[in-house]
Amino acid sequence: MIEARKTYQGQLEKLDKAILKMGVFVEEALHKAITALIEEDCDMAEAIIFEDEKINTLEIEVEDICIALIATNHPVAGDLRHIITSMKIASQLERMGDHAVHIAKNVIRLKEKYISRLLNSIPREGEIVIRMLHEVISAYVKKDVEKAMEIAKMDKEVDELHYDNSKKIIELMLSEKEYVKPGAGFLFIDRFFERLGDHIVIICEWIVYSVTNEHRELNEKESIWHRERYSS
Amino acid sequence: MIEARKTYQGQLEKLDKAILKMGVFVEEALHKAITALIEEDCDMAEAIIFEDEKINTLEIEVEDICIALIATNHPVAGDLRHIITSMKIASQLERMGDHAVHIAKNVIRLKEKYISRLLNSIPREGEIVIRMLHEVISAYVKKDVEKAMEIAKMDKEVDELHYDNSKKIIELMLSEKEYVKPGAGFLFIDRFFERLGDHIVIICEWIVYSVTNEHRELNEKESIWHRERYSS
Amino acid sequence: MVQTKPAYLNKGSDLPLSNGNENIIDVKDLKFYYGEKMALRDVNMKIPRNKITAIIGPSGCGKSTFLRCFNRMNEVLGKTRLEGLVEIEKQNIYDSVVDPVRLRRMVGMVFQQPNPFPKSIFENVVYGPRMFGLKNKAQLKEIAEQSLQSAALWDEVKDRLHHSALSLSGGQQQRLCIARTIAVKPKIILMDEPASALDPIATMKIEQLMVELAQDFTIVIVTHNMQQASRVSNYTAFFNATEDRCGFMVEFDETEEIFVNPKNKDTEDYISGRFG
Amino acid sequence: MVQTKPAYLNKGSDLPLSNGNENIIDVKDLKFYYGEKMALRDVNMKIPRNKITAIIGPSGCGKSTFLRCFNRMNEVLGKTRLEGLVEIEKQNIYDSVVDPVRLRRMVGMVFQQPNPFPKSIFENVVYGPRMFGLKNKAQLKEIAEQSLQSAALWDEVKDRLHHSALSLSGGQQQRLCIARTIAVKPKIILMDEPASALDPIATMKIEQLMVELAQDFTIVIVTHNMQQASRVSNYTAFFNATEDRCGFMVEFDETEEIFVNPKNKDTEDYISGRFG
Amino acid sequence: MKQNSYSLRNEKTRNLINNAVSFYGKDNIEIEKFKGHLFLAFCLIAAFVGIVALTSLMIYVFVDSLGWVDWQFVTSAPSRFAEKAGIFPMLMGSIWVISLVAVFSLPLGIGAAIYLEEYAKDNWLKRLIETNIANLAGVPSIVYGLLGLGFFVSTLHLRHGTVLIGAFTLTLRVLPIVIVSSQEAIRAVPDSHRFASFGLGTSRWQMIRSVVLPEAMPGIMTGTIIALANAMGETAPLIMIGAATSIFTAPKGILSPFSAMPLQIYAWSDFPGEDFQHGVTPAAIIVLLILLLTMNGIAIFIRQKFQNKKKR
Amino acid sequence: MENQLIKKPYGRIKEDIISLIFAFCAFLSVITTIGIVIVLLVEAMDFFSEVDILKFFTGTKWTPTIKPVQFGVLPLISGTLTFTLLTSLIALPVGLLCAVYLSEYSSAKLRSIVKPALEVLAGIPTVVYGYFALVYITPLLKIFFPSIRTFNVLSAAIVVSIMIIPTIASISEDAMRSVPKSLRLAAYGLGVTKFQVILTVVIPASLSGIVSSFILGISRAIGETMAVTIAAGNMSRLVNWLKLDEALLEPIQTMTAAMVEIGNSDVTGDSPAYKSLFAVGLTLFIMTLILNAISQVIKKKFREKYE
Ligand SMILES: Nc1ncnc2c1ncn2[C@@H]1O[C@H](COP(=O)(O)OP(=O)(O)OP(=O)(O)O)[C@@H](O)[C@H]1O
Ligand SMILES: Nc1ncnc2c1ncn2[C@@H]1O[C@H](COP(=O)(O)OP(=O)(O)OP(=O)(O)O)[C@@H](O)[C@H]1O
Ligand SMILES: [Mg+2]
Ligand SMILES: [Mg+2]
Ligand SMILES: O=P([O-])([O-])[O-]
Repeated sequence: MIEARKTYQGQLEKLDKAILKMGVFVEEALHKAITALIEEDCDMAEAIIFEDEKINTLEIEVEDICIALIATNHPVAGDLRHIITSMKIASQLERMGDHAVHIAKNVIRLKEKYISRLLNSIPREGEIVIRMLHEVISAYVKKDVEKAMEIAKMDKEVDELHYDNSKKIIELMLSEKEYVKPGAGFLFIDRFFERLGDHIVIICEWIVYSVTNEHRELNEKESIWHRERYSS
Repeated sequence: MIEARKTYQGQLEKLDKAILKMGVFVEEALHKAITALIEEDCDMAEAIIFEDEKINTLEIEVEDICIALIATNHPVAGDLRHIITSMKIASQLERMGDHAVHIAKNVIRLKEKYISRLLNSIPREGEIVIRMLHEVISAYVKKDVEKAMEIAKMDKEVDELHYDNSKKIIELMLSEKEYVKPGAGFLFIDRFFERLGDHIVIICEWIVYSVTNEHRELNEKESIWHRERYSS
Repeated sequence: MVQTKPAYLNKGSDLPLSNGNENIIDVKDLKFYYGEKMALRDVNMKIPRNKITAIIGPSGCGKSTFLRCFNRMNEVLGKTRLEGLVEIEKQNIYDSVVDPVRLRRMVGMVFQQPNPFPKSIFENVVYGPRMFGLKNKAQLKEIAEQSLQSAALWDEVKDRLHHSALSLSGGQQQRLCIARTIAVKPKIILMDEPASALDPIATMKIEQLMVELAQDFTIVIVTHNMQQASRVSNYTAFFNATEDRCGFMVEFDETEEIFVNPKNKDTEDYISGRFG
Repeated sequence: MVQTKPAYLNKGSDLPLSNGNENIIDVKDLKFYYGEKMALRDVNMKIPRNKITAIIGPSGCGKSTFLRCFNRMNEVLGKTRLEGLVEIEKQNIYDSVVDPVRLRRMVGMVFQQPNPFPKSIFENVVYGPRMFGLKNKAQLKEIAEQSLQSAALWDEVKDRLHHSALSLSGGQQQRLCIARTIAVKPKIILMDEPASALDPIATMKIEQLMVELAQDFTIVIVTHNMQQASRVSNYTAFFNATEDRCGFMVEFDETEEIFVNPKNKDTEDYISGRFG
Repeated sequence: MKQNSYSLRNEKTRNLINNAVSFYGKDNIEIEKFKGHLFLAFCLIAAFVGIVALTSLMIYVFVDSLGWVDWQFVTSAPSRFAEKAGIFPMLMGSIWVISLVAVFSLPLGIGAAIYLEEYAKDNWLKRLIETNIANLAGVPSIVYGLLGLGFFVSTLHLRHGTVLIGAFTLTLRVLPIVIVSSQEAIRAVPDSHRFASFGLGTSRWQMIRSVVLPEAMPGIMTGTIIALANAMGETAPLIMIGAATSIFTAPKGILSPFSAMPLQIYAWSDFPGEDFQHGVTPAAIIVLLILLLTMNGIAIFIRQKFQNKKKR
Repeated sequence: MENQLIKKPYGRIKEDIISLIFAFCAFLSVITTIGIVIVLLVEAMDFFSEVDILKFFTGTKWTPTIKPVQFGVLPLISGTLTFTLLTSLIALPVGLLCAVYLSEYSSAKLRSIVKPALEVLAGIPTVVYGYFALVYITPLLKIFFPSIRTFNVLSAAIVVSIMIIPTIASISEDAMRSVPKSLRLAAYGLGVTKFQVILTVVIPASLSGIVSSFILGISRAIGETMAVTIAAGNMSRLVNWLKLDEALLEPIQTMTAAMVEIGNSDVTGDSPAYKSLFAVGLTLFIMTLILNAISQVIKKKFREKYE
């Protein structure tokens, strides 16, 4: 086979690179968010907010590459699914960046930071999410369906942690009045991490779609028993 | 001009119809969510959760139509942007459906419902969102950039309401211990409505893109003054 | 299946051939030889009624050969041999009792290059009916009008029916050829790259026309333009030929399926432009 | 601008022509007439160096005419007249001191139908240099090899250089024609629908080749295949002609811009297949 | 070299393009252009020498014939006296023979062409027949005369010199030409038209009748008329079959003896005397040429009309 | 109910009969050839039973009607060859150049006038050309060559050249014009002068057509009868090509002219002179056959090379 359509392949590679870069940025943002949370570092939180712009720009860049690719190269089948998947992943990653920003904002708002020491399981959630993110990006590049499905399963752990954490936070808030306001902040932070996990599951679903052309539901959260365990 | 490419046009129309239908479903879900909230109607809340499946299915349908359209008709320029926009709008609408579900779940979880009567400005948020949704769908069909930009501006109102509401809720929670747990629920509900507004702004941005090919930021929330006012 | 046929087409509707089956053509284990050279191997395919079926594939993979099997046009071209079954409306068309001349009245064909006869537009359209012995002027006129209408050409030529067909543009000529084919009241229309000699605008009109004709006819089209196949057809078959293997069918499915989710690697490579 | 030219091309690299300008061709207020009939009106366009510029538009809008203005090939075809300026490397090529024969050595052309001479492959490639009086065998051989390499044909034909060029397949013939053009060391290569006679796989190879050649040459391609223009070119010009207006340029921009966000309604209609 | 003169004339406005050609250190354009002019001169001479020569000859003939071609000349029999000489019996003889040749050769020629182009498989038999026809077309006409003489006169013992034998001989003579030109005309009908007809469900004969013959007919007619015109000018075969060079009565039927105009011209060209050399013979030639020109004219007319129709 | 696709009985009989009739027409040409060969052979055999075949082919005197009758065909062959050679020398180059001019240089309008005119000239009967030669050309030549005889080869060759130039020009021009325009454009596009295009593209690509036109011209010259009969004198002699003026300016007799001479005389059906007609005819027939064969071989060879 001759090396076909150089520029087309080049564009596809550029696309993958942009996604990779987005993944790295988001990962970094999450790392910083956790550090900011643990070390009560407002400067770092500010940095996250400041750097989110890069992620947003990258998303637009990915979208532009995708649209230009579709408009000029008329991809079909696997290539087309790959491009659409990239676009979907980019918007998930952008949302994830936003969540990092939200976490950062809450960190800044937290005046009574000591409470965080009571809640070391929140950073734990974050670490799992980061691991998931790292792996899902490599699964995307390798088009590894198996791996994507495994990663999606890891979300369960995040969900459980979220369940425990929110309970704990509410208890804390009930225990003392001064915990109410920071507790509310932590409720949100906790929830953001849970959402981050969900976003990665969606990415996994898209990877599966990209390879198999099947829209498979990998998130078990929507089942009824779940609804009764969780409030949001 | 002859009536060109019947099936292609047919497919494009089918796409618009699917989006319209999604819009109607989401609108309905939001209506129900507000009613459930006001009237403390758990059955209705259950219905929302149950019916969300339809919205999810519609999103997949839209995605399939879009991908088939791209694969078989090689749209370019305006058509292509329209199709991509539809896909993006569909995923926003799906997220909105999910938020309706989240609200419903919180409604079910709320044991101490009377608190809602104290917070009649939350349904107000919801009403604005519904109005925005209704209009944005018509702006989409008509490709009306002006209107889309106007709608995006309405989000400011939602944001202000959200700001006030969250303050009020925290005050409530501080005022009495038994308000803490339901208050947390309302914090989330309030936040969901705010998010719904954001989603519509994103839809507006896509409509603008679809017509003008410009990625214009219509959400002012990310500006720095904003970050200092809001926590999440 | 209710069809809105032109009036004159209805006469043929009570023939034993119309049996309302889903598939109008059924190809079983088809092998085809030019002299000693095998050109098609073991093709199995059922072509659905009143749909557009596209056949795509690299040059020389036997697309045209396959198409010509349906009206025994290969026989006109030279020494050929066919094994297996080609059934149209459940009748094996290679049975010795089948008259190829009659067969071709049922299975019309449109060629790559527009090939109107150097006669008037009118004479072109009524050529078939005339050859079958129809002499009634009024009836012929009716047929001409109906066929030209169906071929979306009537409005453009109604004022110059007696001008030479060669005065038409390429795209109009091709539509005239389609009208000429329709006038014979076929059930199936075979088209061998009907738009490859035309510019994009004429091509678009032909494609549009095909979609409209599919309401009344079964259309099988050979094209080496994947975009065209994807735009116009309901079903797509991908043919291929390798160095050590002559033409065979790789994949046959709904067009959307082929272009979104082909099952075969070669199909995907071909439609993605990675082949060869 | 560092170019990786084949060795034999380097000899000419210190010619006064390479001036590192951004635009190699500059067309100003071009009007073109066939006899009394105007075919092009007021075209203004700057064609960038070492890029692929595609010209698209409906049939008869003057694409080919425009292309042939760049090497004065129109003059070979008949009685024509040109107004306005066509500057190549800042030299008005319609100036009386310019010799069209010499001009054509600088502006090569590849045609729609592959048109190799009925000579051997080798003789085809070295035809140009031979005609310029080059007789040295070794040098000719070198030119042939380099040109065939550049045209991505060397590996396929190196063992049968002295076979007839007509024994090649259509796609190979077209690449041979490109090699023949390259052998003359043009700066600009004009291609008039170079792949429209080829099947998709051969087309793909030609497109691939164009992209590679754009490193060393400025390529202007006329195509009525929008997909092709979109795949292959860096810049795209859309031409049109209406009933009351002869060929004119509607829009000229980067290809991506044209296909994602055309400024003109007609351009958008045309590329979306809604024209006509 | 001329190219350098540009740069010498104005060093600053050196013409970039005209200098851009010496890539290989060679520039032969001016030499080649000079050779080209020389060549054109030769071509011009060649093209017009023949025509001019012939035209002047024709003018001579025409001038010589002036005063000789008149009604009396066309309606009288030949005579030893120039003033009384006429060409009527030969004129009639030519017309008789050519009409018969047309009647024989048209159906046979077209039939053979149809067989070869539409029916015959591409096998040895077809190749044999085609090679054979090509050979026959190249056989000198005098050999056909021998065939006529040997077969019709010596073998069948028909009376020599009759219209019928003349017609038979000339038919055989022109048949290959008629077949070949008909074949060409039939071959010029694009296959795509045949396929279109077959594709509509017609039998082979229907297809030939309705598509091939109508389209090929102008070509066939052109070729046939030109072949007949050639036959009209044939002399040697007629001499061989014993046609009289001079005869005084027009043929009454196909079994009458006859003479033809070329034979008479041949006879007169030998006649001594200025009146015959520069009077009667040119007059006969003019009459013959008028007849031939008319036939050629008809052929050209058919062709022109056909081409116009094609273009439209 | 009748199946639309099923054959009707006897449906094909009409078709079969029609094709048989056409086949017969085609076969007639084969019969003609066989007829020619048989007639020539039978009578020639008859002749050779009376005259020694060796003497026929080696004899240097041809006097079939004058006693002592001698049937040496060599003088006739030498006459035919001289005449053919001379004609070819004039007609081939001139015809080719004429074709080049018409196809490559002349305007379409001029061509549309000249070409039909040429074709008409080619259709003028050969007797007329003979008359031209005798009455106009020879007196003209006398101005340049005072020693020229009334009957001579040169003037016959000149008129016959004029006669076959149109044939050569016309066929060659067809061949050149059928060289696809795309090939010319390709060459022009490479920056080549018109002369080079003609020399290196047009003529090579149309060579098969040009060669066939040449052969056709030559074979017409060989078979040419009346012009030589009238203008070249009917004096059989062995031409000595070393003496150019004698070879060109004196009368000769070709095979065809000799045959006409016998045909015109009142020899009877069983005299050797009568039968010698067929022997000479056979020789002529074979010569043209060989030329034809060469032409076919050339055509085939070119077809293989270029297709
Ligand atoms: N009349 C014929 N005689 C012999 N072989 C033939 C004939 N027609 C086609 N073939 C061979 O059969 C094979 C299939 O040819 P066919 O024309 O069906 O291919 P195709 O897919 O239509 O190609 P294309 O896209 O170039 O039209 C080729 O290898 C071809 O060479
Ligand atoms: N040699 C010619 N003489 C006269 N008119 C011509 C000639 N060539 C082209 N034209 C006319 O000029 C106009 C432009 O022709 P041109 O061939 O440039 O169009 P095009 O855009 O290349 O079309 P296509 O896509 O069909 O090749 C047409 O109207 C055509 O009829
Ligand atoms: Mg084919
Ligand atoms: Mg063109
Ligand atoms: O025959 P095409 O021009 O459509 O490739």
